This record gives sequence, C-alpha cells and structure tokens, in this order.
Amino acid sequence: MRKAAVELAGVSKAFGDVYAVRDMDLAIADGEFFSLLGPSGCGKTTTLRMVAGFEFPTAGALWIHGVEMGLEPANRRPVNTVFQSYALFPHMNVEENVAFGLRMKKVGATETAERVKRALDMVQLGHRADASPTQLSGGQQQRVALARALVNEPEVLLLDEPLGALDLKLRQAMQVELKVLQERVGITFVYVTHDQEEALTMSDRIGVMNEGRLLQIGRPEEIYERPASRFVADFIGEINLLPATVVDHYSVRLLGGQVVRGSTGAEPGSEVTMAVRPERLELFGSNEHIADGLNQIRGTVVRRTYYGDVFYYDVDTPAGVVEVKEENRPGVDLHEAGESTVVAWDPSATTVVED
Amino acid sequence: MALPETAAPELELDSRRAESRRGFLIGLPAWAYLTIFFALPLVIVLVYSFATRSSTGRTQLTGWNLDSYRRLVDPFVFEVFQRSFFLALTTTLICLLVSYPFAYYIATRGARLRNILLVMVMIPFWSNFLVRTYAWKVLLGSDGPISQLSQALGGEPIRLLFTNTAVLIGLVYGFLPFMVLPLYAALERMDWSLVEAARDLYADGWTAFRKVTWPLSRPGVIAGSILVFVPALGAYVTPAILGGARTTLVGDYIVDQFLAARNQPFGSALSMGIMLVLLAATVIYFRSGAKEV
Amino acid sequence: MSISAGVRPKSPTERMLAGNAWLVYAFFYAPILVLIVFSFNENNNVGIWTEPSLRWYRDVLANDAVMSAIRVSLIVAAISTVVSTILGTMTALSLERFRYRGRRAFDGLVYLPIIIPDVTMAVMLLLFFAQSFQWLDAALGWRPSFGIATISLSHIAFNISFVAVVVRARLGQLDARLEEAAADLYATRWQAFRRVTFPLIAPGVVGGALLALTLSLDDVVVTSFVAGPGSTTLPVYVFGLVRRGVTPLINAVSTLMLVASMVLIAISLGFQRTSRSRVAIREQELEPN
Amino acid sequence: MNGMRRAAIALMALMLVLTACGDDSGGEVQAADCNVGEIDRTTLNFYNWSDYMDPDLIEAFETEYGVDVVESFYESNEAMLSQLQSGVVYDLVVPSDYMIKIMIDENLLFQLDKDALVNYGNLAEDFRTQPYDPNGDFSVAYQYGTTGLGVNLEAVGEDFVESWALIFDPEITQHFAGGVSVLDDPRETMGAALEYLGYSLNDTDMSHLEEATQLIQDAKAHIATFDSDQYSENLALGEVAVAHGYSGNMIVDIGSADNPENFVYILPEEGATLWIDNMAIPTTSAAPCTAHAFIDFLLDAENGAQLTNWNYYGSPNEAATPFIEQEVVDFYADTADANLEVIEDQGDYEINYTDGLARAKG
Repeated sequence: MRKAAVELAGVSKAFGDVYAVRDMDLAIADGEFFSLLGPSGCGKTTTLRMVAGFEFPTAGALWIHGVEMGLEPANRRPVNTVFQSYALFPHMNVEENVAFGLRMKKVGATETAERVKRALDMVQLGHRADASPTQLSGGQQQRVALARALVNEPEVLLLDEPLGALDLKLRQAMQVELKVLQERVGITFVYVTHDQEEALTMSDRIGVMNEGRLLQIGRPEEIYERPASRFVADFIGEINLLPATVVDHYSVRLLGGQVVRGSTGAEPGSEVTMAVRPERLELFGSNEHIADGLNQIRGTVVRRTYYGDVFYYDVDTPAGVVEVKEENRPGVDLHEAGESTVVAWDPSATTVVED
Repeated sequence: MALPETAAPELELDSRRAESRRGFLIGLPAWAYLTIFFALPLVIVLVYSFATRSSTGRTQLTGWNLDSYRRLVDPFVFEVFQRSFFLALTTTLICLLVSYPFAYYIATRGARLRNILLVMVMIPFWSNFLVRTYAWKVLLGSDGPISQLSQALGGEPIRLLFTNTAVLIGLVYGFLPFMVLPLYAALERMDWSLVEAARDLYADGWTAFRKVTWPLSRPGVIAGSILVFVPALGAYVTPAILGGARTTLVGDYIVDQFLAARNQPFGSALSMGIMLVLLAATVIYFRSGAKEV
Repeated sequence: MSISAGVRPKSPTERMLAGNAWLVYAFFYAPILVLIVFSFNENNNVGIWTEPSLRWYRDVLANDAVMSAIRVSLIVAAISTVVSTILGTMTALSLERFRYRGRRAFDGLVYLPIIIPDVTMAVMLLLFFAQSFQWLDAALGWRPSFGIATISLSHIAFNISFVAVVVRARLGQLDARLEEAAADLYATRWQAFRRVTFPLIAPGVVGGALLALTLSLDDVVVTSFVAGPGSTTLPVYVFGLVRRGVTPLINAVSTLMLVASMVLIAISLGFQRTSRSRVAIREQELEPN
Repeated sequence: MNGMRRAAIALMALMLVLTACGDDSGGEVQAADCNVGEIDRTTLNFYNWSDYMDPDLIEAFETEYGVDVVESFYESNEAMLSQLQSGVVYDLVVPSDYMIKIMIDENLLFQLDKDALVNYGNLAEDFRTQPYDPNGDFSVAYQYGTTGLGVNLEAVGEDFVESWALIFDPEITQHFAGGVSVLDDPRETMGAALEYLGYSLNDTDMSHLEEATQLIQDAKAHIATFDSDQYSENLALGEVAVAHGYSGNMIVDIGSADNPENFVYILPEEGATLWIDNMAIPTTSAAPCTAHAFIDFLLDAENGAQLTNWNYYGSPNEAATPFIEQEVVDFYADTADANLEVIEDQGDYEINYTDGLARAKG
C-alpha cells in the first residue's frame, strides 16, 4: 500500500524524439503543498499534465493515493486542475462553470446547488454567480477556476501557473490567499511555477526541474541554502558562483590561489564551483579587524549600486567579480569605487557544487 | 522500488494509437463519402483528360494522348487564366474590406440581435440566383436608380451595366456571405478581454486591432478568402449577365468546352489545370499566412 | 446579454461600424426590393414596369411544374444541408483535433470539391453514377434511377467541404484547454463535446449549414446533369426559362420563398426565446433560497 | 514519390480497362413498332425545355389516354444528351436540330413508326426532311424559330440596311447609343459573322473562320454585351439599340415594351439561322408507343395551334395555321421568303467555333 498522494516512478514522456520528462521519481505526501519549479520548457507542466491525465507517460508508473493511474483518462482521476489561462467555459455563467464537475458526477441538484454556493462564498464570489466569466477581472476569473476545481473536493489539486496572468500586487495577495486556503481545506496541492519567490513562500516542498529532469527536492530553505547543483543554485535567488578546485573535504582553492573553507564530498583535485549568496557576504575596509574563522578574499570595489533598502557592491577579486549585498542601516560604512576591501563570510554559508 | 510493468512504452503508444484511431473514425464517414462520390468521379475526369474527342463529341476511350494538355500552354489560355485570376483577387479583396467591419459589427452585438442580423445576411440568398442578378441589371441599367439619381443631380445618365464595375458589384454581392460567415464565426467568440487588455497596454485602438483582433481572426480571414476567391475564379453567369461576357474568363471557357464544343478531354484538362493553379495559390497563401502570425 | 454591448461606449469607430453595417444591408436588400416590386408587375418582362397585379402569384399556384420544382428543391436542400452539416462538422473535428496517418491526404481531399469547376463536377458525377448503376445492375440486378437521391448525393459531395471549412475556422481558435478542463471535471469525451465543444463551435456549424443551404438552393449545373425524370429543381427550371425569357413568375416564387423563410425564422427565434427562459426558470428553482 | 508512381500505374491500368470496355456505340438502328393510339405504359417521362409546353395540353392528353405524364426540364441540349448517354430513362425528348444529328449518329433515337402517326400529314412539307434527319425517320418537328436582329427604330432610325452590318460594322454601330447585343453562342455568332462575310454559317474553312474572328474583334468596341439570355429585354428596355437573338423572345419582349411600334425584328439579307426543336424518342424509352401517341396528339391541328398560341413559337404544323393567332402568323410570315439555314453539327470542326468566339472576345 502506498501512502503518498501522488507518486511517480521512473516516469518519462517523449514527444516524438524529444524527451520532455526523463526518468522521474517523485512522491508527494498527503496534504502537502508541493511546487514544481523550473524555467519554461523544463518539463514541469508536462509532469503536471501526466498527473492530470491529459498526457500519458511513455514509460514508468504513476499512482494517486496508491491507485495506478498512468493510463487512466482525465475524467476518471480524483484530481482537478486550475489552468494557467483558467479555461473557464465562456458560454456558461460562473455558477454553471462551478457546477460543471458535480453535474458530470451526477451529484443531486440540491447538493450541487449547496456545494456551488459554498465554493463561491469561499472565494468571495457568491454575488457574481450569474455573471459571465468574460465579465470578470483576471483575479475573479482565477478564483472561479479555483472554486470550480475545489467544489469537487478532489484528492489532489493541480495548479498550472495559476497566478501567471495576474499583476504583481494581486499575485502577492493571491499567494497568501492560496496558502491559507490550502491549509484550511487540507487538500494536496501540486503547484507548477517558474517564479522562485512563489515557490519559496508557499510550498512545503519544492522540486526543481531542468531539461526534463528533477534536479533536487527539498524544503524551501534546503533548496535555497543547500542547492545540490550549479543549476539549482543559479536558478534560485542571486548567487556568486566561483570556479574552484577541491583541496580536501573541508576546503577548496579559488582562482588566485586563495583557499577557503567549505565542505564537499568531491575528490581532492576535482574542478567544482563554490557558491555563496551576496547577502551572506560582508565587506570590510582593508585595515579593519576581521573575526577569526571567516573566509576572506581581497578585492577592489568596482561599483556601488543603491537600491533603497540595500546596496550592491561589485568587487573585483582574483577569484572573479563578486557581488556583495549590504543592508542600508544607519551608520553603515560606505565603500567607494576603487577602494581596496576584504570580502568575508562564514564558512557555513559556502556551498560547493559539482558541475 | 521496482518499476511496475504497467504504463510501459507500448501501452502509451497504444493509447496514442487509440486517440489517432478515434480521430480517424470521426473523419471516416466523410472520408468514405468523398472517396466514393468525389475522388472516384474525379479519376474519371483525369482519365478523360488523356482521351480524344470523337467527331460526334463523345469521348473516345482509346488512343490516349497529351493533346489536351498541350493546348493548355497556349498563350491565349494563359491570358484567360490571368484575367480571371485578377478579377477573383479584386473581388476577394473588396469582399474582405466590406465584410470585416460588418462581421465585426454583428459579432459585437447581443446574442439575440446577433442571430437575427446573421440570418438577415442569408435571407436574400434563398431567393433565386438568376432573379437576383436580373434585379441588379435593373439597378445598374441606364434607367436604373443610380442613373436617375445622377440625372436628378443634373449629371449625365450613368450606365454601369456591361462594365467591369458591374461585374465586380455582382460578384461581390454574390460572394459576400461566403466571407461574412467564416469571419463572423471567427470573431464571434473573440475574447474581448484580450482586446481590452491590449488597449490597456497599447492604448491605441488601431494597434490593439492589428496586434490582437486581426491575428486571432486569421482562420476566418483565410477560410473566407478561399470561399470567395475560388468560386469567383470560376464565375461565368454574373460576368455574362452584368458584364456582357465581353471577355473570355476561365469559367465560361470551361463551360463552353463541355457544353458548346462538347470537348470533354480539353474541358477535363482545363479543369485539372485550374485545380492545380488553385491548389498552388492556396498553399502559398496558407504558408505566407502562417509566417505572418 | 453581451459584455461588449454594455462595456463599449458609442465611440466614433462604433458609429462607423454601424454605418457600414447598414450600408451592407442596403446593398444586400436593394436587389431583393426590386425583385419583390417586379413580382407584382403585370408585364411579362422582369425589367419593364407596367401596372401592379397579382397575376404571377396566381400563376405560381396554378403551375404544377413550378410547384413540383419548389418541392424537389426543398427536399434536396433539407437532406443535403442536414447530412453535409453533420459530416462536415465531423470532418472539421477530425482534421483539427487529431493526428493520424493519412490526415493530410484527407485534408486535401476535403479541399478539392471547393476548387473544382462546377461543370466538371457535374460531368464527372453523371459519368460516375451512370457507370456504377450499370455495375450495380450487373452485380445485383438492381438499377437505381436518377432523381432526388442522385441530386442530394451530389449536393452533399460539394457541401461537406464548405461546411468543414467554416467549422474549422471556428474550431481553430477554440482553446483546446477548454476540452481538457471538461475532462478534468469528469466529463466523458461525448459529454465534453456536447456540453463544451459543440456549444462553442455552434456559430460555425450554423454558418456552415446556412452556406450549405444556400449553395444547394442555387445550384444549377450539377443538378441539371444528375437529375432524373420528375426531379427538376427550381434553379434548373428557371435557367431553362432563359431561352424563352424569364417572367416575373420567378420573382413571385422568390418572394414567396423569402416570406416563407422569414416566417420560419421568426418562429424559430420565438421558440428559442421561450425555451431559453424555461431553462432559466428551471435553474432558478434549483437555487435553495 | 512511391505513392505518385503507384497512382500513375493505377491510372494507366484504369485507362487500359476503360479502353477494353470502351466504345459501345455503333449498334443496330432500333425501329419502333406501334399501333395507332397504343399505350404500352401508362407513365410517360417527358423531358423538355422549361416553359415550352402548355400544361392544359398535357392534362388533355392525360385525360384522353389515361396516361400520367411526368415532366422534367433541362436547360441545355448538352445536359440532356449527357443524361441520355448515361442511361437516365426518358420516353420523349425535344432536342434542337444539330443535336438530333448527333443523337442519330450515337444511336440514341428510335426510328419512328410513321404508321402510328395518323396526323403526320399535318406537318408542313419543309419540316418533314431536314439535313440533320434527311428522311425524317427519327424526329418530328415541335416548334421552330429564327435567329435575327431586333432593332430599336428610335436608336437606329427608320432607314437602315437589313444586314448583319447592324452589329458588325463599326461605321454603323458607333452611332448607336448603348451599343449592340450579340449572342454568346459560338455557332450562332460565328455563323452570323460568316454569313456577313458571304460564307455559309456551316462553313468549315479555317481561313474564313479567322476572318470572322477578326471581324468580331474589330466590332467589339461597340458590342455592349455578348448575351444569350437577356438580349430581348435589353432591347425592349432601351439598353441596346440592336439585339442579335431568337425570334420567340423577341416577339414576347417587343410586345411587352412600353412602345412596341418602335421595334422590329428582321432577318438579315445575307442569311440567318432557322432552328427547329424536334420531338424524338430515346432508345432507352420504356414507353415508345405512348410517346408515339403523344407526338400524334401534338400533330393534331388544333392541339398544334394551342401550343403555338401558348408559347409564341413558329408551328411546323401546317394544318394548325387557321387556329393560330394572327399576330403570331404574321410574325413568322416572312421566314418563308428569307434566306435561312439550319446549323449542322460539324463533328471535329465544332471545337473551332467555340475557340473562335473565345479568341474574338479576348
């Protein structure tokens, strides 16, 4: 008996000669908010469509709550989808849209009416039941799409970039709303997005995909703090990537010969990349006292950029140009272009990834 | 975890095959119908185009030859094709220019009004073709309302009848619904929120039209253009009645081969020629259309 | 109710559109007006007005040949419109929504009847029917005869393509996600088609059907070749008249057909309205208050 | 490409098969054998031009013989021919002159049983034998007419030459407001041009035909329309000054003009076309004897007159003359003296007439 809400084992999907998804293993727990994150064309939407039943895997198997579903058509799966374009039926009003699934399942008229009303109230659209979807704003359409899926009480809700078409403010508000909603209804959400911020703020766990492969699965902080590969490190947030050579399991040598600490499992002598986030770096004047135990590299400030709440420094070091992010606090020391400085950071902030 | 043997490649292939089979089966009735009642008869014409006309106008199914095709490369035939081609092209362009705003107007009305307006387009065409064309003769004649209006305004009597303008008016009139219907079908369910979104972004109505409405209505434009261009190329009754048949067009040239000269082989070869030209023209049209989108 | 009507203000563009629409309608109906006026003309000649009279209406009702031609035309138009609309819509679906071996060949086959000159189609269908009837006779001892059946079969053969082209134009811009959404919401293939796809392509289907009807009612050449004893259609009869001069009898026939179609449309529109309001009432009853 | 080759091979195979089972013409002449008034089938499939037959006559025949006449209509000789060749069953047809010749050559017509036609003697001598049916074995004339010129006296003046120059000589036609109308029919129009040039309308000399083509080309500037349908109406409406066309339409439309006295119908002195539509019985007929009865019925003097009084065409039925309206008799009176020719089918040469007119129009 399998316990996971959704489980994929060795799933691949080919369109002609091109693989959209390769050999994917994934288990999503019941009640989890799981995001698939990756650039466009990485295979995340194809994966979602296989779970929904719009595409069938070329190889591998797929279970939903322990039931093999790989080749089951979409209408026989206990999942519902919120489409990127919402795909609301334009010839039906809001109420008819929401009631569609229940009518197909032959739920009684009274129960249907009740559940539709409840679903619409839940998304605060009870007053627009008679409206045509084309009369609604983007945000309202999004909520109708949500209500239309949730009213069926699916075991798993699939969301394909549902906030992609909304403007920034609305998107941020909806992120919170979605998360709250998910916690309230307790349904498993599988959320596809290319927006790392969305994924980080909402998800219980994230799967990062590229070129059809699932590169890393983990909680948001794991993905952010401990990227397992250069791609994940680069894709999520801002990061400095410096070429390095492994010295031993605890240190690497940067270009210019500087050895810094950072744990790695790679063989000594192998070529790796050292990754460190700009906000974990600190910038000191060349004569300032620096606490022991920090990694250090000397360099010259090339540029300082003002962002209001933060400053960014581009610092030219023998290991490469390094970006440093410093908060704009009262009394902070400003460094000018041309100034000789030392970039320092705690070794725990160093991640060594193999290429 | 062992790989389960379900959902193996063959099974997915099976499901894709099932999907293909479903599509094939949906098309099958029409396919079978057209094969029996169109493709097979077409083969007869193809065969005839290689045959010889007997002295009584029967088609002799012996002594196959390419004579009819040789006649196709005559400069006169080319001239006839060319003339018909430009007439059809002009007709199509005028139809498009008139129909687009018209279909747009209908498509943006309320649902009930929309249906009434659409049917009102078709009603005139359920009368008789010949009678409609004769009615145009009355309108365009030297005693017709246009001429009388001109005289009332102190001008000369105007006779449009037997001119190229009259032919164009007649053709546009006859084929306008063929353009309006597909355009309407394409515009009717246009997502107006897209247009509004575009107006939001571009602010200017013309740009919104060019960037959103027009590309989205393209399938309708293409279908309509074909439905007008093709019959306009073969038209012969309208040019005869309103234009006085003063020049030879492809349509009446072919009709004359079958009905006056009873030269079925040459008529068949001409038909094959016109079909090839039209196929080529539409393929080019589709290609260029696909690129522009 | 429509969004556009409510949202759009009466802009200059809107006024120009309306103006253009009225001009186009004037263009459509100007000859029809002439046609109707001359149907009440005493004179033999379609274009020379003498005095008002109902002579031609009396003649229509008394003329068996014309009445029979109208009957044949309507039967053929009804059969060919219904069959070609169904087959044409299926064709459009098959070509637009599926991928399979031979699809391109099918696409080409569907396109050919549109581009073939009508006289060529007429000749080839006649030869085809003659040949196949001969074979049927030899094989089964059954020889079908030319008539309404052969005319209808021929009209369907060219109408399928016209319907398919119009429906495809509609289907082509329909969001495929809508069908997936229906499947996602437990609709079977058929339910998804009936509840979502079909209502959305309906304007295209109706447009195609109207086109088929028009083509069938206007066809002369193909019909005159594949007709049989007692199955002359109205257009063939009218074209036969030109040798002797067309009389306003045909204007009277056309006027009667116009009136009949307007009445039919008025009835169907009225029916549409009542059935729609009934649905609305039923759905209101469902609402728990 | 493989598919192409397969298709080509299939096509060639089909051609071979068709060649093998091809030409089935050239059988024996079939002669009908009927008694006077014999009805071998009580349904008669009558295939005729539209509006050419008085419904009252049909009814009278049906009552007298207890036969059900099913009428069908065609709009061209060629459509009718194609139908018969394809085995569509009609019992009685009304082809024009040249078409009778073709149908005889193609063995599509019964040799008539003259013994069953007791009224055959009513037929005028001139109409019993014609070049297309030299012994009158296969056809009986139904109605006839001529092809000439309708002239608007107001536009042309009272004084004019009765010649094809009225449509072909630019020196003359340039003065006509509205121009002239010429038939859009290869044989008629090329024939008129040939006659104007002094040749027969059945001339088959290519150089003469080229002259005729050139003549039409030069005259084209003042030819407003090539029209086989609406010429008489255009004439009566004043749209054209002179119209080339068939007598029947001319008489009807001139009669219905505002001022009929302003119009005349003339037969050019160089010669003009006489055309005759004929009743004939296809070999596929299921009721040849009923068809004979019908032909004989129409050969009756009073019935023949009733037909002409109804459709205003010339009657070949000599005995009917006393019963025909004087107006119609007068109209056709001068045909007897005119220089008239019947269009004959010219076999392989036919295609040149069609081509000649197409090229003349450009």
